[in-house]
Amino acid sequence: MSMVKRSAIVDKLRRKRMLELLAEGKRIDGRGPLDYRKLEVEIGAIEKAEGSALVTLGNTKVVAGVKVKVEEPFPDTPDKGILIVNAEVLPVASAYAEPGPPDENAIELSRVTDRGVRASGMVDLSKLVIVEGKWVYSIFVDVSVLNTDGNLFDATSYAVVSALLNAKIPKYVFEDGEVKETGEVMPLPISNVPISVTMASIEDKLVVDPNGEEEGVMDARLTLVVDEEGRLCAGQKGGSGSLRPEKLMEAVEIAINKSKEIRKVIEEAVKVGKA
Amino acid sequence: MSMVKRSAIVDKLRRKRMLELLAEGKRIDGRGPLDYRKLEVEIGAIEKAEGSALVTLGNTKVVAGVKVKVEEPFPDTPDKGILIVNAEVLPVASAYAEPGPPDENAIELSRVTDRGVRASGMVDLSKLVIVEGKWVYSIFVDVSVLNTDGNLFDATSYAVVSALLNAKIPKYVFEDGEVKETGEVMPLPISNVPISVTMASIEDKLVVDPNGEEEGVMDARLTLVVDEEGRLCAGQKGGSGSLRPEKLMEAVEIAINKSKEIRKVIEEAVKVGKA
Amino acid sequence: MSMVKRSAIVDKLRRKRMLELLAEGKRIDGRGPLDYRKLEVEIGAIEKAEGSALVTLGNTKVVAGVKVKVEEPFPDTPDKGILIVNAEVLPVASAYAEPGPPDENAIELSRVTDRGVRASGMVDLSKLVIVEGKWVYSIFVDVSVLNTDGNLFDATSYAVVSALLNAKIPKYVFEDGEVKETGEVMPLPISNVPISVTMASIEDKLVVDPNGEEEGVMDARLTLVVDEEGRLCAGQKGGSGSLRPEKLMEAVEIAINKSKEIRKVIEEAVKVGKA
Amino acid sequence: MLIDEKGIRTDGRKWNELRPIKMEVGVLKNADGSCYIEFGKNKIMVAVYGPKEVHPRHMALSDRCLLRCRYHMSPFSTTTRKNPAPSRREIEISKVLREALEPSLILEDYPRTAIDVFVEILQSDGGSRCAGITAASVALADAGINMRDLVSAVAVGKVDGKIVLDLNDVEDKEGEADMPVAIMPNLNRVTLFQFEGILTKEEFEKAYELALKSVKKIYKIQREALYEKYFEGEVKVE
Amino acid sequence: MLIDEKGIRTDGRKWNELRPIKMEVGVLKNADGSCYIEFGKNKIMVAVYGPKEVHPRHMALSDRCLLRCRYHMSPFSTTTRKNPAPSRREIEISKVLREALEPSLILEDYPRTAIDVFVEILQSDGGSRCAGITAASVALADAGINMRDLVSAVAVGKVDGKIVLDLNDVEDKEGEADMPVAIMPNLNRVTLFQFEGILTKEEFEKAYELALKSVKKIYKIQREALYEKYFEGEVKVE
Amino acid sequence: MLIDEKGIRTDGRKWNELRPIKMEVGVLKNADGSCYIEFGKNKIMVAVYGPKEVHPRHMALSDRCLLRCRYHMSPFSTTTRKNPAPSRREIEISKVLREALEPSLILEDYPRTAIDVFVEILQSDGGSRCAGITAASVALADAGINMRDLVSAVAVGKVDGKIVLDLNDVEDKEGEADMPVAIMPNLNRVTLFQFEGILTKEEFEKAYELALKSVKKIYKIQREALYEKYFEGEVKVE
Repeated sequence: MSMVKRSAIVDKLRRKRMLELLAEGKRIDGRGPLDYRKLEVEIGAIEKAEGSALVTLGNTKVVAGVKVKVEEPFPDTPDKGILIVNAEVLPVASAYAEPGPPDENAIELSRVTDRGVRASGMVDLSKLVIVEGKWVYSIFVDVSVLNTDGNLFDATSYAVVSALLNAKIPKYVFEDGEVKETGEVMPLPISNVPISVTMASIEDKLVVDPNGEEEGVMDARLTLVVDEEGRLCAGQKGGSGSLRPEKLMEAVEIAINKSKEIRKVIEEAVKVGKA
Repeated sequence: MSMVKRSAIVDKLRRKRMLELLAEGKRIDGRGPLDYRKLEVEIGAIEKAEGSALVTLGNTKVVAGVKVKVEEPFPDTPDKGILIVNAEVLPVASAYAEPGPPDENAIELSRVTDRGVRASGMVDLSKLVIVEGKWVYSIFVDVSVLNTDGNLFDATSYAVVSALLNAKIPKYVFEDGEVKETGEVMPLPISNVPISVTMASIEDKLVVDPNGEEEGVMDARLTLVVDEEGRLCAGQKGGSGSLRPEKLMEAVEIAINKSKEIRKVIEEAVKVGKA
Repeated sequence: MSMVKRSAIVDKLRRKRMLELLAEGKRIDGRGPLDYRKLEVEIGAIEKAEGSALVTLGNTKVVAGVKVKVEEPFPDTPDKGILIVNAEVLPVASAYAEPGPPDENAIELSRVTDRGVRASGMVDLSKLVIVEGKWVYSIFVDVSVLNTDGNLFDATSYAVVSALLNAKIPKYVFEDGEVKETGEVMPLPISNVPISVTMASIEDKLVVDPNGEEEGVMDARLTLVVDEEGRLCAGQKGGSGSLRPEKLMEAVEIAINKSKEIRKVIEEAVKVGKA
Repeated sequence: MLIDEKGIRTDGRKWNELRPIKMEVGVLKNADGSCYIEFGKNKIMVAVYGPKEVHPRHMALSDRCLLRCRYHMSPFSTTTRKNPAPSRREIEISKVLREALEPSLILEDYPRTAIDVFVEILQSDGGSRCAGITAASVALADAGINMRDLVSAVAVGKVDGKIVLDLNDVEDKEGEADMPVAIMPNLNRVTLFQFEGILTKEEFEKAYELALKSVKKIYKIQREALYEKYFEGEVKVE
Repeated sequence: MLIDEKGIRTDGRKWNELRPIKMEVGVLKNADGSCYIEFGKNKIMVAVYGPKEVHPRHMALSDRCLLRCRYHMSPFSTTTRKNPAPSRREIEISKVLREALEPSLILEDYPRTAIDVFVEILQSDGGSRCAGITAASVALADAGINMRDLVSAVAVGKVDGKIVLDLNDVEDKEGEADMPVAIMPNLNRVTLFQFEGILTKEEFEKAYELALKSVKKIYKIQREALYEKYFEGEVKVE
Repeated sequence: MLIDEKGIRTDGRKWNELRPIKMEVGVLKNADGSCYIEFGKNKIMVAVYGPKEVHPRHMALSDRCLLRCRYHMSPFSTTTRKNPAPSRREIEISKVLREALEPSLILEDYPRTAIDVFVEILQSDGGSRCAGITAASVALADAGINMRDLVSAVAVGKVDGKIVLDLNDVEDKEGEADMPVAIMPNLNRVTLFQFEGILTKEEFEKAYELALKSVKKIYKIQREALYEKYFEGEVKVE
């Protein structure tokens, strides 16, 4: 899933250059440590999906689509609808993405995105029940990554969240012993909007929204997801390096601040999409 | 699935020789361009199958067997039985056939054979319903390719068609809320018989029923399936080459003519099998 | 699954040495031909499992756990519960065990163990029915092999048998049209205890309980399973060599004798486990 | 009734009319060549990677490039969610797509390498394989692969007893025949032909001729998309 | 009741009688060796390919040939359709078949190569593994592989309380014990032994002796099949 | 109610108390290093194999060792039988475990080789990934792999509105937040951090500080387990 061809020598030189720049508060593409790249959210791009969003973050491009089925609930949650987030890094996305079932990177991406949505209680699953224990709405959010240039975690999360906000799902009722489509549509029962903020740590210096080159040389990736009330709802360290303990609280501070800025962009895009 | 060991130099020499012969209207095994190899159809070889046929076309040998289950219909066709054609090129069949799930060649073979049977309406699936939306007959036609020497498409199609014509399936009824076997058997509801005619194009010269050596050097394979009334019901170009547009209509002409000859052989074999 | 690194020359020397020793009635680890290594059976090690046993046979170590589900019976045995034995040689177990689905060795191990349990009638499956044709107990016995040093067949069989003897499964009843857990537990309906005795044949000399080094050079493996009444209930030859026909009856004699000794160890361990 | 008494189809088209087509070249930054196409409601992204090293090595061909092709549908591309694992249909289409593109490429120029063509259906409508070939050929040109010609594809078929051009989703499902055809327009050679349905010889010929003729319109749009990327601002040919 | 009061089995045989056996050698053109066997209602095709190059290379053995074996049932070979993916049963049988054949082959004569034995069950009846071994050994001879001996196999078992030879399908399913045995008849060595059921030591011994004796009849049929192909018209050994 | 009015948890612990921990080093004869841990009701076996040759070769790294890690649950380890095929959860945990261990190892000392860490959950309770990391680090030491530090892990979380240490199974499932953390205690660096639940910034900080502090108790137990194997009978440090 890495976008940049790994060459040990080039990586070392690039890392050295990044550290020199970071010492001056600069980054290799001209941004400051806490600057996101340009974020564009296009809502409703896939008309056949119940909801969809195309997110462009610098050169990273992902599209998410919502599909709905009526299914039996899981045995241990008979009173809840089902929500499944599944991300695939398509082979169109980079020279290093292979066709085939999701690898550990794509699975981590799906699961961390899912955790943010789930822990924040974004979709009120208890309102997605048709007949308790028998029939519930099953919401699939599939993500196709089209181009990778770093920070798939945020781009994927924004696409999933936006597609869920955009979704209009067919309404079903239980009548005469069977589940019937009413022909009406309804929005999903949304009760929170989680915003993911991902940082790279390079020699314990944190930068937000790392691009592909930065991810190629970073020590660790740190994702924190913040809910509407500024609370933390999910987090994940990735990468083979380590970080100083106090860096995590610094990252929490950054995440809470940056999430406000991103939240506005998504809310605006969803509003435009609805108008 | 190719039967002939590929050697670039040998292929070139063989192709050159074939073209010289074709210029005189001859083929490498002595046939004329529009001659089939010897076709033998043995009906009912597998007694445990509901219907079966062993087809030998030159050195190409395939066996098809029909099995029946009672299953739920597909949700989008509640008023139709199910017909599934599945061909496997077994590792017994050639030094180049690997064990394992069907590869793209075997899948194409299955799907093109299936299309001929389906588009011609050979089996009237609306008559294979026990309880609409609940229980239908599910007809599996499995093909095991035992030896490959070119033209698997025709051999497979003939085996499938003959096995379906030969089949006697157990009769089920719905009584007292459940599906019961009656102990009787019945033939399948047959309403048409599609005949496949496959050609190789070598420098825009068409020959029918290519053998393994011819397939090894041909530019393209062209299969056309003709129904009882001489109408086209399926077609497929295969292979990495191209052909002049007018060649397709020439192939249509050939297919309509040759299908009559093949139809007689199959009808005769089925008659013998029944007697 | 072999534990010893295969080196043709070392194997030859080792085999030569073994044969010299066997000529004197000795083995490479000091045992006599009919001596088992130390056998320890620890019952109930996995509290979350309905029954469990950890078996140590020399350096070979396997753990078996019983889990129960309520399921539909197989269509051809509506009046019987389900029993499934599944052994996996975990990658912790040796440098030559790969992660992934069971290979042919692990499948043979599972199936031979299963045959001994099944043919002896150890678990009376007709007593594991809740509603005939609808709901039966489905007993899974999973085996995790933790360290391999020869004779997985016996170690696995002892672990499976002991875990089944140890099991207390939740009791279900059918009331008001559904299957309900009663909160009570019950032992499995045990009607026989099969004991596996495995031998290695090296130049037609039989030794019981071969260790890893012996398995590395043996001609054939011979497993015979003996029931409570001294009858044979399962058997399997493994390995790429052959044996003189009369050796099989010699092996039968050995198996019947040794099974008595092993039976006592297992019965004692199960008694201790219950106290 | 898929065609009304005035000969107008469900989406307002006449029998010989194409759906709206929009192509954009070079839309993916990482790919060596790429093309996004909207063809009716089809939305398709094509990426080309290569020529590049072949893994595993023994699959490399000593005298030419190994062309690989994957046609794949995103789970949200269809009315009912599509399982992301490749279906038998996708595997067959991947093969015929590869065989439709291969005659147009001078693969001898790149021995021991591979070219990957990935055709991702983001939204599917009737004729997605033809739209995919059309976009893939442009993406191969964008990647700078040596070519003999572009490949242009369109489907024809029979709906309500009439031969029509470029079937949409409902016409594809409920129509009587469907025939996707791909052509190298300058070399005048067929590279893809598939057919399913029931047609008399005369109907077959009429449909086929319609495909041969209409494919030239597709070719024009392909050329325009390439011009737009490479010669924008310069004088257009045509 | 699988044996009537006169000691006659459901298919008319006596307790120590084999089902009819028919073998044909060299029936597949592409294979290096092949044999088709009908054994009762079993219909089995065996092909041998090799000695040949090993892929992947690192699996090759420096001092001998790698023997591989696949036992597989066609989907239509059984009463209920068999899923074409290999079952655990087929995987186990493939292993014991390979181990039953291996002692008979002089694999040291073909270092760094592989021999593939494919046993395809076109119609299954009781004893398909024994019939498969019997045919495979002949197919290996047909392929010209250096051998120490043929391998001949037959099953014995217990039905209605009686020891019987060569169980058919219903005897296999409803009988009390089943014991497939394979022997190299000239070298007098056992290469396959499996057993499932309940037998006292005395019954076990009786059954086993029956197998050892009866397998010689199988061997005779194997030799005849090979003579028929290779020395037809010449004076038969007997 | 997972915490009673006296602040006592369902298993009798106080908010900042660990469950009982037992470790044994070198329990598997075949492994290069091994460690068995009981952590509450978790029962986990860890084996380390390596440094060893890499297959397939092209995956080897020229400048360092390839670290691989598999976290796997035995089918009987959970209340409901666990399918033995690796779940998405197991695949993710395998990745974060590897990334938690990697910073502690001097992989540059073993170029072109691989080290495999297998973490087998024989019985699962809350916190199995932390217990697995803790045991794996000891097994790596037992295998003699060059290390910068041990890795010690523990989870913190929120239950009934209170921050608590080391969640057990029921607290993990019904609690409001869960935060596994791994540290190299001497180097004072975080190697694993995951979080799920809802916490205010203040709660988050309190929980995190608790993890940083408590992990040192884990470290002490790790050292004792190693001493027990390697210096039993000698004077203990501490």
